[in-house]
Amino acid sequence: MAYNLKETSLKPERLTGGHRMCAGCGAPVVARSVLRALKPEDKAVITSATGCLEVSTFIYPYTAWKDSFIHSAFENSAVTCAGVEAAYVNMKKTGQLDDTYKFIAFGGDGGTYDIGIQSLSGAMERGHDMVYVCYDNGAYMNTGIQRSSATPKYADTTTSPAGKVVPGKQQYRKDLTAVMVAHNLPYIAQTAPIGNFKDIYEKAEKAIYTEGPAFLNVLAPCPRGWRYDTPKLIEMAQLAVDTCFWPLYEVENGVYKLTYKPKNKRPISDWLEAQGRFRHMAKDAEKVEELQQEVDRRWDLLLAMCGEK
Amino acid sequence: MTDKDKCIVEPFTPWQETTKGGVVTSSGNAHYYETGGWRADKPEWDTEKCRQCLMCFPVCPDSSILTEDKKMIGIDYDHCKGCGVCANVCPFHAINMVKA
Amino acid sequence: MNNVVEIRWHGRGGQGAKTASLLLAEAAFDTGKYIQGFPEYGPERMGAPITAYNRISDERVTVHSNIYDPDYVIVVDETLIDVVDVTAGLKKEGAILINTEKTPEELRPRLKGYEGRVCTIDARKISMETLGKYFPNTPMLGAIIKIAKIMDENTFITSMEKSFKHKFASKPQVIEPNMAAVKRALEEVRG
Amino acid sequence: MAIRDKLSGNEAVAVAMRQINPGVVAAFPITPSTEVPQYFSSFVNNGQVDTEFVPVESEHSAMSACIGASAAGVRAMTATSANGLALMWEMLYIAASCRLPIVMATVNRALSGPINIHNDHADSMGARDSGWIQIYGENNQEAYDNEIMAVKISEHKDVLLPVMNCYDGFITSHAIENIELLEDDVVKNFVGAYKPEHYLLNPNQPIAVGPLDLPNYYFEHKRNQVEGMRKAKDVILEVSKEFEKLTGRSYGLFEEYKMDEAERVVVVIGSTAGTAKAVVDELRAKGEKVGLIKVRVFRPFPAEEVAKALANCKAVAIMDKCDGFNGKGAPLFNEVCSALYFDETKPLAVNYIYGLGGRDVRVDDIEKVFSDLTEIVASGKVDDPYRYLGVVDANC
Repeated sequence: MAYNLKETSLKPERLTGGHRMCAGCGAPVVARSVLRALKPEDKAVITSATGCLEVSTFIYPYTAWKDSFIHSAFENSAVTCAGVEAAYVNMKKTGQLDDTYKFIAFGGDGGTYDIGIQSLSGAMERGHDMVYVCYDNGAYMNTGIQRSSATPKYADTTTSPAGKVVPGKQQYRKDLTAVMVAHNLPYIAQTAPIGNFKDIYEKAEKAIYTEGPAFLNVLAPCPRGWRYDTPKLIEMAQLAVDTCFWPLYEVENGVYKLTYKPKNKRPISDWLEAQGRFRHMAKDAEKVEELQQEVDRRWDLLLAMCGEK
Repeated sequence: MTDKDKCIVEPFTPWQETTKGGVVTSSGNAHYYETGGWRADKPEWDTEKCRQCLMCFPVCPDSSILTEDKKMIGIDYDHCKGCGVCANVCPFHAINMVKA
Repeated sequence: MNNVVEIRWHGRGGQGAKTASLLLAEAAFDTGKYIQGFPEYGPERMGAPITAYNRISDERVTVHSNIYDPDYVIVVDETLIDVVDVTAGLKKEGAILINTEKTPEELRPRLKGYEGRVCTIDARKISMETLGKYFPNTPMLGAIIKIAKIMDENTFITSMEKSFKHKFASKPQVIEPNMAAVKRALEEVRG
Repeated sequence: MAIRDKLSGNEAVAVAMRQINPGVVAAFPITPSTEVPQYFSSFVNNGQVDTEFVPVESEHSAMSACIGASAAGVRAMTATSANGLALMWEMLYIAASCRLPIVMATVNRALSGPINIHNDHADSMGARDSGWIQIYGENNQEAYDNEIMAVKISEHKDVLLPVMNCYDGFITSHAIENIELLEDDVVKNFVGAYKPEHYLLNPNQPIAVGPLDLPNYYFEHKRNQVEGMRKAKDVILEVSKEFEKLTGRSYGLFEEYKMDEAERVVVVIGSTAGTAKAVVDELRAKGEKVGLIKVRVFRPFPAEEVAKALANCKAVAIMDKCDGFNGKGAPLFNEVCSALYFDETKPLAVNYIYGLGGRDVRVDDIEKVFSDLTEIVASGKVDDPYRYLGVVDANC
C-alpha cells in the first residue's frame, strides 16, 4: 500500500509524551517515526545505548516506551538487542512464545560511530534479525556537545572548540553508512525526518520487515548542539538533505538506490550559516569552499554508486 | 502514595517497596509525568485555518498532536513543551505560538 | 598417599605426549582407579619439549601440584634426553622408559648417573609393523603398564580392547592392529 | 544412579551446561576458559541442546548479550577468565544491579600485566564487589556440582543475583580426573523450568529494564540488591542440602576439614585446599592438631560462621592466591580478620600471598606454613603478618 501520512496516524503511538528530551529535539521524532512502521499487531523490544534518548525516556519509575525496553550501557545497544533476539529465537523454538516480536536498537552517533561500533559490527555480522537505528546528531550531546567521529569538519564543539589557532573540528565525518554497507547486510539506509515522513517511514518498514540485520542512519538535528532556534527542526534536516550533506539513499542486498535527489542542490553555506556551531567559519570563503568540495566529492561518488551518473 | 498498577513509585520510598533492579512494569507510564510546565510559548490551533494535512503530527517530539480518525483533534498540553516545530511546518499557519 | 603412582611424561609439542598421558589415565580409570592426567601448560608450540603428568591411585588424590619426585618417567622421543633433565627427581626404585631402537645399556651413560631401572621400547618399529603408521602412543602405553605394574596385564588388555572398540566403532579394521601393538609392547619392552 | 566418568573441569562444566540446556549462551574465547564454549558449541551443533549460542566479538559483548537474554526471559550462561572478566567489568555490575540470574563459569587466571595465562585468583577477586555471588570449587567435581547449583541459587526469588562458578585455571580446568555425573533428567528436574516474574518477552506485560536512577531512588535499589546477597547465604545452604539428597555430596558455605580441636589452621580457596588436605592428613597422622577451612562461598562472605569455626584455634594462616595492593593483606585475609574482629577470643593470624601467575604450590609449601604456625603459637605473637610464600626473595 502506498504511503499515506493520514493512514499512519491511525497506528497506536509507541513512544508517549512525558519523556524529558529537550523541547524541539530531533531524536524522539526519529524514534517515534521508526516505531510507527511496526505493524500494530506486532510486539517489539527496544534497546537503547546510554545517551540523550535513553536517559530522558526511561527515568525511574517512568518509561515513555509502550513496548518492552532495555538499556544496559553505552557501547552495547546492538549486542544487548542481539541477546534479546537470541532469547526470542530460543523461546520460539521451544514453544514458549506464540507472539511475533521485532527488535530495534537505538543509539546516538557516540554510541554507534564510536564507542559502540564494535558491538554494532559484531551483531550485524552475526546476522541477528534486528534493526539498528543510529540517530545521528553529530556530537556527544548527552555529555555536553563533545565532538564525535560523526561531527562535521569545523564544527565548534566542547572538545573541538573554535579556538584562536584551531577553528573547530579538524576532520571530516566518518561515513558510517558506508562502513555498514561493507557488512553486506540485506538492508541499509540513510534517511532524515523531512516532508511528510514518507522516506523515513518506508525505510523503517523495510528495515523492520526484511529478515536479518538492518541498519538505519537517521539525521537527528539538535537545537542545543547545532545552535539554531527550536522551531527549525525539520528545516535543518531538509537543508542537510538539499545541500547533499546528508543524502537519502538505501542499499538493498548491495544495490544502491538514491531515494531523493534535490531539484536544486543548494550550496553547503546555506546549511552552515543556519547553525551557530559554524558561525566562526561560515563566512570564511576558503573553508566553506573546502567543505563544498568534500560534499561534492562524496555526492558524486554516491551518484555513481546509485547509477545516477 | 505509590501506585502499583501504574508502577509509579514515589521518591524516597522504603527500599523494601521499590522494584527489584529498578524494573518498571507499566509500559508507557511516562504519560503520567507532565512536561507541560516546561513551556514558555504555547501552540494555539486555529481550527478555521487548519486543512487537516497532518504535517504537524509526525514532527512533534512529545507526541502531543492528538489525532483521531485521520484528523487532528487538538494538542496535548500536559506534555507539549512548546518547541514550535509544529507551528513552523504548518503550511496554512493554523498553529500559532503565543506566550504561555 | 603411599599407594599413589606418579608418572612424568616428556615429549615434544604435537607428538602426543599429552594424549598419551590422557590415554594412560583412561586405561587406569577403566580398571576402577582414581586418576589425574594433566599437562604442564605453556606457550610452547609444535616441536618444543613438553611435560605431562599422571597420578594413579586406589583413592581420590587431592594433591594438585606438579610432580617433582616421580615414580616413573616416560620419554616419548629419545632425542629429548640430551635436552631435558629427564631423570630429575626420579626415584631410584622407579624406572625410566624411553622410546628408542637402542638398548637400555646404550642409553644409560646419557642419563646423568641415574641408578635406577632403565627400560626401552622401539615404539616406532612396533607401530610401523602393526599399524603401518607412526603412532607411538599405543606401544608406549603397553610398555609402561608392563614396567609400572599399575594394573594386571590381562585387565589392561581387556580394557584396551573395550576402549578401541568404542573409539574405532566406525573403522573396526584398525582394532586388531592396535591390539597387536599393545600386546607386542608388553612382550618387547627391554630392561 | 551416578555416572562414573573422567573429565577435565572445563568439560565437566560444559556437560553441566548441556544438562541445564539454557536459552542463550554467549561467549568469547580466552585461555583457560575457551574449552567451555568449544565443548558447548559442539552440543549446539549436534542438536543436543536447544540453546542459541552467540559467538560474540568480545567478553564485554558476551556479558551484554547475556544481560539482554536474561532480561528477555531465558536462562543465560557464559564462561570467561582473567582479562576477559576484566573487559566485562562494567557489565558485571549492570547484570547484578538488574538482578539478572546469569551463571558464569569463571576459570581463574592471573590478570595482566604482564600477561600470564596461568592460575591465580586476581581476576575474580578483583570483581568481588561487583554484586555477583562467588562460589569457588576445589576440583572438577565441585566445578560441575557448583555449575548446577548456581542456577537454582541465582534464580531464587529472594536472591536474583548472578553467580560466578570459579575454579582454578589449568589445575582444575584442564586436568582429567574422576568425576560422578548426574543423569540428564536428574539435572533437568533439579534446576526445573525457568519462570521469571518479569521479562521483556512477556506478551501480557511489557516491561522496562535498566533505568536512569536518580538520587531519590538509587540508594534504595542498592539496599534492596544487598538484601539479595544477604539472603543468598540461606538459599545456598538450602540448595546444597537439596543437592546432597541427590548426590550424597555435602556442601556448605565453607568446608571444615579435620577441625576437631584443631589448633593450627589454614584457610584457603580452590585447588590448593586439596594439596593442603594431604598435608593435614600427614600431620594428623603424626598426632598434630592441625585443620583446614576451605572457603567455598566468598560472596556473600560467611563472616560469622568463619569466625565461629576459628574461635578456638590458636593460630590461623590465611592464604590468598592474589595480592591486595593495599600494601597490607589480600582479600581473603582482610575478610577473615574483619570477621574475627567482633569475637572476644580470636586466633593469631597471618597472611600468605602465594601461587601468583601459576607458581606451583607444592606439598612442602603447605608444610612450611604449618611449621610457621607452630612457631607463631610458641612465641604467642606474629611479627610479620603479611608474608609471601614461594616468591624468590633476595633477603630470605
